Amino acid sequence: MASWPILSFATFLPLVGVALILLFCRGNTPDVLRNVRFISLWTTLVTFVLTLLVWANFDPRNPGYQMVEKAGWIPEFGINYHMGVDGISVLFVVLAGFLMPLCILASWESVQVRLKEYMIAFLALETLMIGMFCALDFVLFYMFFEGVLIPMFLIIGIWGGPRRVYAAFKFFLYTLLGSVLMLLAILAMYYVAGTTDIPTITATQFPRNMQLWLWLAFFASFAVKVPMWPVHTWLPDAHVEAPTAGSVILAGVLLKMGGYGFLRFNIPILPEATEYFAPLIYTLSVVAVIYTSLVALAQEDMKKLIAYSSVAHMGFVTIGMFALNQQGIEGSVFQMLSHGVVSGALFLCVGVVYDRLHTREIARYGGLVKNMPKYAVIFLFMTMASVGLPGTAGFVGEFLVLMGVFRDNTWVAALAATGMVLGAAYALWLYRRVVYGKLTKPDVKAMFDVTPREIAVFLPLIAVVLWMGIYPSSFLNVTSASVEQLIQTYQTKLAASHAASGVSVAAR
Amino acid sequence: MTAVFPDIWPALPEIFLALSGVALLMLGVFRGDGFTRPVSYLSIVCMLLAAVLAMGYGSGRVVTFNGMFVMDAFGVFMKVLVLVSAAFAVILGLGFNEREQMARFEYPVLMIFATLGMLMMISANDFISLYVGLETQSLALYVIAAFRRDSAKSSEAGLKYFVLGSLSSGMLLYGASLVYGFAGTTSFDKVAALFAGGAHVSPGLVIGLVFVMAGLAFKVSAAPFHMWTPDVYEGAPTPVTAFFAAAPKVAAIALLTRVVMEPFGHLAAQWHQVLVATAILSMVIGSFVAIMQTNIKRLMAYSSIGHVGYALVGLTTGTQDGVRGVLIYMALYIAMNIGAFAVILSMKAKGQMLEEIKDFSGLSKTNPMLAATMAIFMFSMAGIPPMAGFFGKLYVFLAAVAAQEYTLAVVGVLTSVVGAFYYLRIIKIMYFDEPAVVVDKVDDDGMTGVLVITSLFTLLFFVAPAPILNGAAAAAAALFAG
Amino acid sequence: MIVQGIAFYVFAALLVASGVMVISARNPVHSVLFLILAFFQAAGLCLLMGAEFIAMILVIVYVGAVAVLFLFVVMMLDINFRELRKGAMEALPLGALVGLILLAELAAVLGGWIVAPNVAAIAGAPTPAIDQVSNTQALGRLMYTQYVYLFQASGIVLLIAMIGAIVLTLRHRAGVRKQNIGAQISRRREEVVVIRKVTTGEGV
Amino acid sequence: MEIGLGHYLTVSAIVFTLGVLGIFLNRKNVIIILMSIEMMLLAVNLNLVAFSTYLHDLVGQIFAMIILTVAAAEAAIGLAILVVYFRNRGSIRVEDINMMKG
Repeated sequence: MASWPILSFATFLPLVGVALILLFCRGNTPDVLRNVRFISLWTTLVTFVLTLLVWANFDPRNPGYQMVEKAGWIPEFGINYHMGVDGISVLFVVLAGFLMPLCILASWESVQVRLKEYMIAFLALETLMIGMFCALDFVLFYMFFEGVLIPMFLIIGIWGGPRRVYAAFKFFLYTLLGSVLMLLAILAMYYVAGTTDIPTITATQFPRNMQLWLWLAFFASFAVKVPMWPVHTWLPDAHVEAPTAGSVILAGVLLKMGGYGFLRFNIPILPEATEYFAPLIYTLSVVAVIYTSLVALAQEDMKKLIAYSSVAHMGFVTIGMFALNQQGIEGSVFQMLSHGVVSGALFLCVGVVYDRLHTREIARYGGLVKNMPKYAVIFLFMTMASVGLPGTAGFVGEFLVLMGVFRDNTWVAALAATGMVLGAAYALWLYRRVVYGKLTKPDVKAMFDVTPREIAVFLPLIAVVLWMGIYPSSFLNVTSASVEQLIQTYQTKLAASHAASGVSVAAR
Repeated sequence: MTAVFPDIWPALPEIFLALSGVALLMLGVFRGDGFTRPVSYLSIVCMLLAAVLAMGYGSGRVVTFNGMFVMDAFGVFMKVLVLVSAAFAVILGLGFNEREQMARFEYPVLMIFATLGMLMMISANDFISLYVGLETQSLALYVIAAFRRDSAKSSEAGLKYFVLGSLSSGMLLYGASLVYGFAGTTSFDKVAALFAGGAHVSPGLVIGLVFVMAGLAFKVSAAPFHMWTPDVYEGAPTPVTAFFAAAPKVAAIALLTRVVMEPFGHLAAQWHQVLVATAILSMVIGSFVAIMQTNIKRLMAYSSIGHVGYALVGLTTGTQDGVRGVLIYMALYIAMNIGAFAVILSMKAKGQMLEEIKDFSGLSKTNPMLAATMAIFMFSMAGIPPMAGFFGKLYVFLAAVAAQEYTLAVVGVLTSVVGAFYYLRIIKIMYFDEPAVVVDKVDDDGMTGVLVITSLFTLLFFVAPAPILNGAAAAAAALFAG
Repeated sequence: MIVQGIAFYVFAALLVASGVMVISARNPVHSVLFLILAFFQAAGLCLLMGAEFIAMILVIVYVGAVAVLFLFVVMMLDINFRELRKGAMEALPLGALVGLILLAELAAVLGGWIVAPNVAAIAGAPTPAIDQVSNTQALGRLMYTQYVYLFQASGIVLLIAMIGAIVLTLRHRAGVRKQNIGAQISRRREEVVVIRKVTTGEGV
Repeated sequence: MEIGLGHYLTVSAIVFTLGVLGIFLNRKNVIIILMSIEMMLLAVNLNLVAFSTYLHDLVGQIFAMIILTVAAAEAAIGLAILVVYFRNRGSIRVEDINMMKG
């Protein structure tokens, strides 16, 4: 275990980059802009190394929080600066650290206006994301969780597409509306438990009636974030209008905040309500998987299609989570990680052709395999990973989720499996329309293949996707102990309260 | 009847401020208008010195001047807030007043006297001293609102403020007279003791209570007594508006808090519903009507109505946590409010003041630092963490949840989402739109200082929030000690 | 007792009547005059209640200063009053309704006025017996001792009013000739008077 | 016919209502509004003096004196602002407000 506050370092290092940019990069000459790019890249790379160190230091056999840091923040009010990771959060920290340098690289040339502000926004975003996954205090967590809105709002609004203002407002207000309700729930818990310390609150037993309300408030926030049908409508807009790197982060990390929230708060803190509302989640998720897959089939815009596919994939995640058994939850964590990498990569694939032709309309492309063979290979690989081909990351997650759900509810499993088939349909159809076909349009003909910089972006992604697909246990090992403990907490609390209310525990 | 010389030490800040006001007045009269700047600087120094004197008071509750005047930790906290924000407001006015040919030495002198009135309000422990303090403040404020006497807008603002202000004083007085008639005393302590003894509450007293609350609601510009706010904020010279939105609001909230907690502390059942209605109305009006505004000062007026609504949510609970929330809220509110007005005062093109919201378009390109500062204040007012404004809302809503005022809390968070919309609109105009006018560089050192201090405070408050939070907690505890 | 009752009703009736006239007179000058009348009636009521000093102050301050100030302003400003009256009656029904409701509520409450029990025990300053200390003297004793805070504070209020009135309305116009007494007195004969011998037929 | 506290309170309530009513009815004429405010304060003073007599407590009269003082100051300020306003606008109509939207 590291003796130095490694989590704080990883969290706040990007802010050092912000400070460097603010202090040393004045003016707008090409030299300065190059410096801005390199400072950002190095900052994110070092942060990534730090997050890898976090992983290296992590003891997978210990299910509790590790590398815990605790310092007085507002001690008189029972609020502390409390950081730590367990098996559920540690890999998300690594994911955020991993995607960020790729995002910086992906925006290397495509972002030309207000570069400095762009990089500052991304670095601030990284701090907030990593901080959110490490926070073990509700107020701290909420600060990071909500603070993400500020840079993301600016990223969509300033560097986005033509309808960016609409998309930015929709994104901000939808998410804020959910979050403020969660804030009330947090305050109510604070009132009961007298502290905002997450481990302490997890150990607290809340009355059943209160649990239902608290659960709904948390649900309001996380369902918007995940996003679950029917509150998903902000996502396609935000994805379509955001710049490429913004979409990558949005799909890769921000959506995971919702899933992470469910795992961290709804299930262990509010078990009775979780049990009560699990059918609701199942219903909404199944609708999401099937309905959004169908909607994705009808899309004409590449990014919109991938955005809808994200909703469907996240539907799998929520289904697996609320199966409430080892396979389901591990699968959903794994699915979140793989979706983070794969959908990020898919958005980057879209970004590659968008940078050349400045359109995302599927019909404008076709026959790219002829003049962009390397791109075709990369895109094919990522499409397969998204479909869930065995040997890629997507397969493991979906398989585990289905297995977990099957043990809990056969019908849900069957319906979710239908969603998988639909997923294969739209992904492959997208690939066919973009890459195959006749290469007729002159401007498409003129497109050049991926550059070395772009390959540098994709190579690590491909490597990780393969690694996750071929040797998943290196990731599952990390999570399993904590997931086990999570389920145990859930079961014991549930049993305790059932015993208290005189209801016999029904075997799940 | 032997006269005992009263203990004057608790009133040291007031006495110091009164004497320095008179001294500065003489200085100005004998040296003429050319001496305005030194008088202004001296007035800032005097206000800050008075704040130091207030801080030096320590703690413990002392009642003096035959029960007229009370000093406690609550008073210390509020007085320091008022004095500091008043000092900032004087700084904001320096450059503006000279540009607009309204730089006259009476301005800082009147500010000092207005501030003195606020201190007296905060320390009032009797309906008579409440009234005298209130009027000391109000009379000075009426004059300050109309200070730009060659401007029709300014004098109209002064007139409106005067008419509605005196109407509210009249209502307050009528209520106070009824309370006196019922209780036979005007002293807060004795009234409180009476109700603590379980005296029967007659309808006359309730009417008196409602009148007093209505009068005070006028002063804090809470709905439905907010009508004057947008007009006065728009019409008054901008530095004056900045002042109005900060210090008097703190003083009036302090007064309202003391009145409902001390003399009427045992009548919560009677005032609770009134405050709930007022808080909800203020939050709703403050957020929805603001959306339609085109003038930034009017927008700030509605925004301030909304913020008062949030502060009242804390007061409604009637608990120590609630009062603590109110104090934290006000402290953070004035910081971002003064900052936002500093930005508005810096908005000028070719020497002309810009007051329309559309003038902010593309500010992030023409003046990135100013835009970034304004963005910080707007996010903070919207209550987005990690800005300071979030903590204000946090503690107010915490109190509401703890007191099981769920309706208020839910209405509060929902209106804060609506409010976020119009704050975001300003950010959108600054960051997403193309520049319309080229805004001049900020060339006023005092203004730059205010901008830097307030924006850093707002942005970095989360790093070390303990001093203000603990101060507020101690102040709130002082009200509940007795 | 009877005399007192009659006096009360006379004063009260006149007070209310002149109050009505204040808010409804067509000419603001009339309004001011009715206001003065109202103040006199109120002073009379105060006398009936034994508050001699307040009664006198009402007459001196309100009638002598405030009302005259009003009169002064009304006459100084050249205002088109007919135009101002326009539309006043539109609000009458609503205003009257609101007023009636307010009045009814107040009357309902005040008719059965209740005072808290054992109020006498907490009185801040019990009224001394009138045959020992006169009302004015009693007030004076309190004002300058126990209530010195209020006395000082009202001094500041008056100072603010003075500053405010001056700062708002005093204007130094350029080119206005003023009497400079110091200069006038300190002039010497040599500076201002020149003695010339004028020879006849040549002029100065 | 005994004249008691209730009689005085009723008179003062009527005067207070007249003052409020005057503000409502003469929303355009500031001078009348100022006079209405003076009437409200007069009503308050009557109330205080009545209570003071009834309770045998001089505090009410002290309060009344302070109100008188402040009311005089208030009238001075109000009229000064009115004069300034008149100089700028050539009218004392308050609702003459084209400059500021309501």
